[in-house]
Amino acid sequence: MMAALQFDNISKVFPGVKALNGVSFEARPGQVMGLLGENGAGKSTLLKILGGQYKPDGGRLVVDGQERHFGSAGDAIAAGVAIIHQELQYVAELTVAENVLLGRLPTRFGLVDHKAARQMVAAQLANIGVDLDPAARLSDLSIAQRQMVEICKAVMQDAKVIAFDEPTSSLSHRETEILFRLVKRLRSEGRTLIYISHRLEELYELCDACTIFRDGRKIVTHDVMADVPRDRLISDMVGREVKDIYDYRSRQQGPVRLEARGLRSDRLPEPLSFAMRGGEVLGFFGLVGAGRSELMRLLYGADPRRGGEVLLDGQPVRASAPADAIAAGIVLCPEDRKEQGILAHSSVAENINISCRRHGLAGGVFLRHAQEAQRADDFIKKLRIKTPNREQEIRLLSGGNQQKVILARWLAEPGLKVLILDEPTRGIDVGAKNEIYKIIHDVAASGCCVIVISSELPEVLGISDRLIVMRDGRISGELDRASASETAALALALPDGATAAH
Amino acid sequence: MNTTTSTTAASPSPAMTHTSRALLKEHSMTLGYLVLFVVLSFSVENFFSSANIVGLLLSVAQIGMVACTMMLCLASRDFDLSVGSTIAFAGVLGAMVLESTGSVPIAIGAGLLAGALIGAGNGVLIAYLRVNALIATLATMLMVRGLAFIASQGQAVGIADESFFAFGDTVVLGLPLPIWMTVVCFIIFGVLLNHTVFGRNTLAIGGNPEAARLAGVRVERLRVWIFLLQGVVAALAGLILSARITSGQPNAATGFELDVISACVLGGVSLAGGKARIFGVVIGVLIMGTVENVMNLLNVDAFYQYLVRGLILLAAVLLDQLKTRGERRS
Amino acid sequence: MNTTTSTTAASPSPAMTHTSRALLKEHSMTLGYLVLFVVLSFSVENFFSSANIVGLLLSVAQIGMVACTMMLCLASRDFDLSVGSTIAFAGVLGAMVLESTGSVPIAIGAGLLAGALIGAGNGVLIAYLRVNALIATLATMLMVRGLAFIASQGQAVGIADESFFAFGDTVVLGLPLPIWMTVVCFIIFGVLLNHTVFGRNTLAIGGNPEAARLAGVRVERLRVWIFLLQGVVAALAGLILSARITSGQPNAATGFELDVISACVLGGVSLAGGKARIFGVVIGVLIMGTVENVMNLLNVDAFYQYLVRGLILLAAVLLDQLKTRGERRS
Amino acid sequence: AEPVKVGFLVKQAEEPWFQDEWKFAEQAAKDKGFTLVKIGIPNGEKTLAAIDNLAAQKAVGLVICAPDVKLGVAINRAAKRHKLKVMSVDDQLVDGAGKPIADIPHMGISGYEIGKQVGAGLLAEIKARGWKLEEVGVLRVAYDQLPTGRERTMGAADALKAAGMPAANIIDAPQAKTDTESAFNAANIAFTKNAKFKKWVAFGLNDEAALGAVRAGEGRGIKADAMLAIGIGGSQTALNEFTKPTPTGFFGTVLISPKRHGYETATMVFEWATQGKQPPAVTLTSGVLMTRQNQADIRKQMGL
Ligand SMILES: Nc1ncnc2c1ncn2[C@@H]1O[C@H](COP(=O)(O)OP(=O)(O)OP(=O)(O)O)[C@@H](O)[C@H]1O
Ligand SMILES: Nc1ncnc2c1ncn2[C@@H]1O[C@H](COP(=O)(O)OP(=O)(O)OP(=O)(O)O)[C@@H](O)[C@H]1O
Ligand SMILES: O[C@@H]1[C@@H](O)[C@@H](O)CO[C@H]1O
Ligand SMILES: [Mg+2]
Ligand SMILES: [Mg+2]
Repeated sequence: MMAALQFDNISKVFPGVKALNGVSFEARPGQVMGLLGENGAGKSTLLKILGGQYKPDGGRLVVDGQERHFGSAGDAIAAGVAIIHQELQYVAELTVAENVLLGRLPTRFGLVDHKAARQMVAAQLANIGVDLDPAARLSDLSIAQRQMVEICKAVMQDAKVIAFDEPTSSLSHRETEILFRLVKRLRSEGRTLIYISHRLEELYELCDACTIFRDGRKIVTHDVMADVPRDRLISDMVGREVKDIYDYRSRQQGPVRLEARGLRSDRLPEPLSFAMRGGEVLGFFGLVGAGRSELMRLLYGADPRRGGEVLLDGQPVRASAPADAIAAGIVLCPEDRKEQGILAHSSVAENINISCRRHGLAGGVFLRHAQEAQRADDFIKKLRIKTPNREQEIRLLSGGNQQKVILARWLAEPGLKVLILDEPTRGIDVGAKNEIYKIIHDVAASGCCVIVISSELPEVLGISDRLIVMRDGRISGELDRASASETAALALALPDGATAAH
Repeated sequence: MNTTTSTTAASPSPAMTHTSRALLKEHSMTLGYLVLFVVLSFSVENFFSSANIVGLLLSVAQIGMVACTMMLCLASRDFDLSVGSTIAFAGVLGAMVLESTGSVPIAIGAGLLAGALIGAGNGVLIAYLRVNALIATLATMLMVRGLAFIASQGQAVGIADESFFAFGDTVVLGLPLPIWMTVVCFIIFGVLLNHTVFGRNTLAIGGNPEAARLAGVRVERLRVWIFLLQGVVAALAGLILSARITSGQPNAATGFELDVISACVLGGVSLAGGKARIFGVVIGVLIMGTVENVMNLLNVDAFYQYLVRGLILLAAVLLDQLKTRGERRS
Repeated sequence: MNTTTSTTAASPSPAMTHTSRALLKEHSMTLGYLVLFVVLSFSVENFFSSANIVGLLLSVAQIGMVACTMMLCLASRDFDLSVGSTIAFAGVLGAMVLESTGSVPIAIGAGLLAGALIGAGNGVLIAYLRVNALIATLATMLMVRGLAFIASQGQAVGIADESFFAFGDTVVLGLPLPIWMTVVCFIIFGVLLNHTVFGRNTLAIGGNPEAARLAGVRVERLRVWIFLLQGVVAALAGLILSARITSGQPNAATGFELDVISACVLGGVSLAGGKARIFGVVIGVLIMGTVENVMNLLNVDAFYQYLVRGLILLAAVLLDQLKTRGERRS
Repeated sequence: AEPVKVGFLVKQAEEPWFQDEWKFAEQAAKDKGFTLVKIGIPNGEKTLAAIDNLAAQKAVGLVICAPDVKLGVAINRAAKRHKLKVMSVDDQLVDGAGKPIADIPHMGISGYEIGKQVGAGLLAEIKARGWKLEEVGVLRVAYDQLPTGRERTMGAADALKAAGMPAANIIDAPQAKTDTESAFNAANIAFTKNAKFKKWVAFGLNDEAALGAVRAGEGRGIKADAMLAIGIGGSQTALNEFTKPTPTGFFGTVLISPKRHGYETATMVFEWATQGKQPPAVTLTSGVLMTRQNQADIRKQMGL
């Protein structure tokens, strides 16, 4: 069959970065082409070129047999290309219907036909299997719901070529299933699909073929995804062997170090308590909205507490603001990188140093620039952060590399006692995940408490000593490493009556 | 399949709840103003008389008009400081053209055209040349004011044509023409904001320019149009003003821009873009006018008027603030 | 392992290149101004004379001081319209206290304290009560101006104490004291911005307040401090002004806020927060002063001065804009 | 019965002059038994709003000093519409063609005339000091954006020219605002440009403008013996200079009587409306030059 989409020798250079270097491959109608590669390999850049957001510095882009030179996103849409971007692009104050139909709202006598718009969108949402009110504002929805709106927006364009850039990174189990069904249906309709993800299971389930990138270059295209062994994928991607990605080793555990007693908030239905030992890695699993982030934010002083107390080494921690928690040695790496994590226009070094610098001030007042630079460079090396230098604005980094910078911010804290990681590997490549798991192990081995919230079940199972499962704002159960399994965890996470079919 | 239902499980009938809450939100402001109005009617002598109400409305007619387009401008995350100067320039130009041609339509046409050009100029500077909106419109504010002075040689340009005055004081159905024009502006721009692609895209580019661009909205072109409209409406206000004060004055409407922006912000328009309600703007404009009116009725000392105006501004936004908080809790 | 080395392969010595590029960026502005300065020195008679340069510097001394704190305020994504009023109020209050106590230190103390209170008030309104900064400071601008009028009954408050005048016109090393104070302000706030946690955190809350909070910045408290500093510095400027003109005048420094904000924006401070350079602000302030100075030296007609000021503003930002674009391309 | 209300609208309520005018009008109201309504009208729009407001309060008439004299027609129309008696104070209202409006009585003094008085005062003191006209620089601190500002300073300049001052000696120093600091900066530059003059006279539209020139001169060694400035208004700004231990370059100020303007106009409008007593078409008061020496006497005479 003829290629519906062809990249021919595409190159793209940013100051100090060769993001794409002569990339060529093609995809056919009715095919799902997976794109894999380390963070910063150039995957998103390629999609942005496909979507008309960037112009390539060299090479040809052929869509549907025609060479295309998109001047704007509008041109790409008109040519039948739809992109679901890695960074969600919605207008918070507009409704679901308006967001989905942005740029092509239906009109009647020159006026927007709100009713028709709502009906069209309602129909499409129902068709996909998402239950959302088309009249709701995006600002009132959860991130996962916003992501579903983005997906609906792309599907609504009725495009021939649809590209997904890490669509599942902010989706939970449920929405992920919906998405998978959708992708399969679009494939059966003969559309050409591109699918980027760092989750290999997903790629195996969905993709027919895959293309692997490293450092802006195409390494290889495998025409039949199912034939490629997992280890091969990983080594193509990261350029080395990664055997056991979780790399779990048991640790010496100390006495109880952190204790949360009866924490209450306006949103949680009941007070929550848990305790953990020094040296322990405690996983928190649950569906989106289960209350994991909410609980950790309470502990961290990020949201107002309505009761309860937190004990660290037996001493109460009165955290009325994150600054208090940090001073006590408790840090939290937030789940929403863009809104809660990065200082977009600040440099990589600044983003790393913002919190920990208070320890190394000259005369208690002045910054030690050399020391901060050193620290930034150390982490850039240690976490393999792909950036031309430490002074690069963080917003210019790839999504996964931004995540690593934020992680570095917390790992740089000297007086660390409790490390809370909320979805720490969201958008991170396999190689780097492996690095992060090693770091988690090391931090715990030094006697700290490490809490990891993750919606990726294999991940929490793989790295935790113990697992707490939450459901609807309650702790629904606890599993130790020996008894923890996917089925057991899902049974606790899903609402009563639902089966944990996977 | 029950997997699909859980996403909105929290609210049983989301559509209903949402619209009714939204209505309440809009109405709470209006309600607040109505309460204030009733209280003033009973407590302040002469407040509730047709003469006074007409006077009050007339006093905010110009602000009201320009607030409509300023709302769009702020909603798209921009800023326009040049409206006061445009008012002055259009007034002066209109008066001069009237003097030399003797034709009211030509005078009005000239004024509006000048406004359109100024606005479009702002738009091009901001949208295409990417000059910061504050600086760009500050620059045009200065330049246009300079042009008004230069054109008129610093003197008010007298208007002798009685038929032009009609523009400012014809009474239709008990209300002078400028008030009707303002009402028409509110209706037009209300519809524009809420019921046209133009309005929705304006909110979109204010809320998330990148998202709008990726969805194929022609952001630059839209920006230019918004500023162009703003220029035309400011010019219209300037022409009406010159008709009312029977001369084109080069130093008219200084400081006007801050009044208009305040009225909008009071009315809930966000300076961060993406949020605008025409109803709110109406109320914002009315609050500004009512405070001024009542202070003069009560013979408040000029120096204390500063204090009172400041306090009222604060009170209004603090109340709004508390309301929004309460809402979030509930 | 070549995976790690490849990340920085593009530039052989990234740190060096970067700092030199950053230096160039800072210097390009300074360089531009220097070129302008040299050209003016040769082409405009009397421009390059010590008397004129001192006069020029004196004319921007107040703006310069307040621009330092306004820079912080804008960097933290806030806005302060009340500085002009604070200048007037502190001047009036200082003069009154001096009159009644006869003590210069007490008078200065009273003025600064008033400034601190006004600033802290703004800060609390904005940070804790979450009132929109534009409206909050517009309200204090009105109220404080009102207080200045009320306190002085609208009259200039005379100062008879010669030792207070010294504050305004003592000459040290060839330059009057106000200029030195401005220089000191630039140094202090330059260090504060670039070499302290305070400055870094200010930029952080301007860039992303929520992220900064979660990273341990006490956002509210910091905001209050920024406004407090702004109030103190504005009060200082007001006291110096009153010493220079030997009276506290309640209608001093109207419109001052826009001048200061413009100087900052000209100097590359972003209204969207998170970006500030003290060097840029110095240049922004100097550009404003130089333009005014040269226009008067060249006898530019008052009406054309508006035009020229507007054009220069535009030219300055457009040049800066082009430079940034060129850089991005390279 | 309800008290009779008379409006008193002034263009710059913050200016001390108008505060005084209001004070005396208030006194008239107490004496004659009516209520005074004071409103500041910084621009044309506010002027019309204020007249509407007065009508709503059922006032019988108003005294007005308009922000621009060309507002005459508009003010007259608005007053007629509401059947309000209107009288102008300080600045005489004119129609679109610049002719005084006949049916609005006026009390005041023209800006140009005040300016000429400033000029006359300067000439007398120049003579007294024995300065030669050719060697004196004349600083016109200019704010031509404001019509009255231009009239006043032009009046002064014309008076000097008429007495033989070379036109080339008259230096304009345009100020950006009407406050002291702006005048200071403007004067500073003018001094730089014209270093050839060792002696200076200065004037501007108000006391603050003249004061700015004096302060700038002091900073450059042009002290009291070489500087001669006369302001307009007789405000506290001027009085502060007179009470300084040693005389400064601020020689004097032309004081006009806020007492007569305030008291008499308010009374006239009240009596016009209630007793039908038509005020005289034009009443001109004259300004007086107030200096360090005669200030006490003059202020007593004026009832200040
Ligand atoms: N606008 C830009 N300016 C400068 N560099 C950029 C820009 N956009 C991307 N880059 C750089 O280009 C490289 C490729 O980035 P890209 O976002 O395509 O990576 P990616 O493969 O999508 O990674 P991830 O898996 O982390 O999302 C990165 O090194 C990134 O820092
Ligand atoms: N901004 C918000 N406004 C209102 N309710 C919210 C908001 N954010 C979360 N909630 C609600 O709070 C509860 C807990 O959400 P939380 O984010 O803590 O869940 P979670 O388990 O961390 O899931 P995830 O982070 O994957 O979405 C849920 O019921 C959710 O609907
Ligand atoms: O504006 C002036 C005012 O300042 C006072 O001097 C009286 O006359 C008016 O024309
Ligand atoms: Mg990416
Ligand atoms: Mg979460």
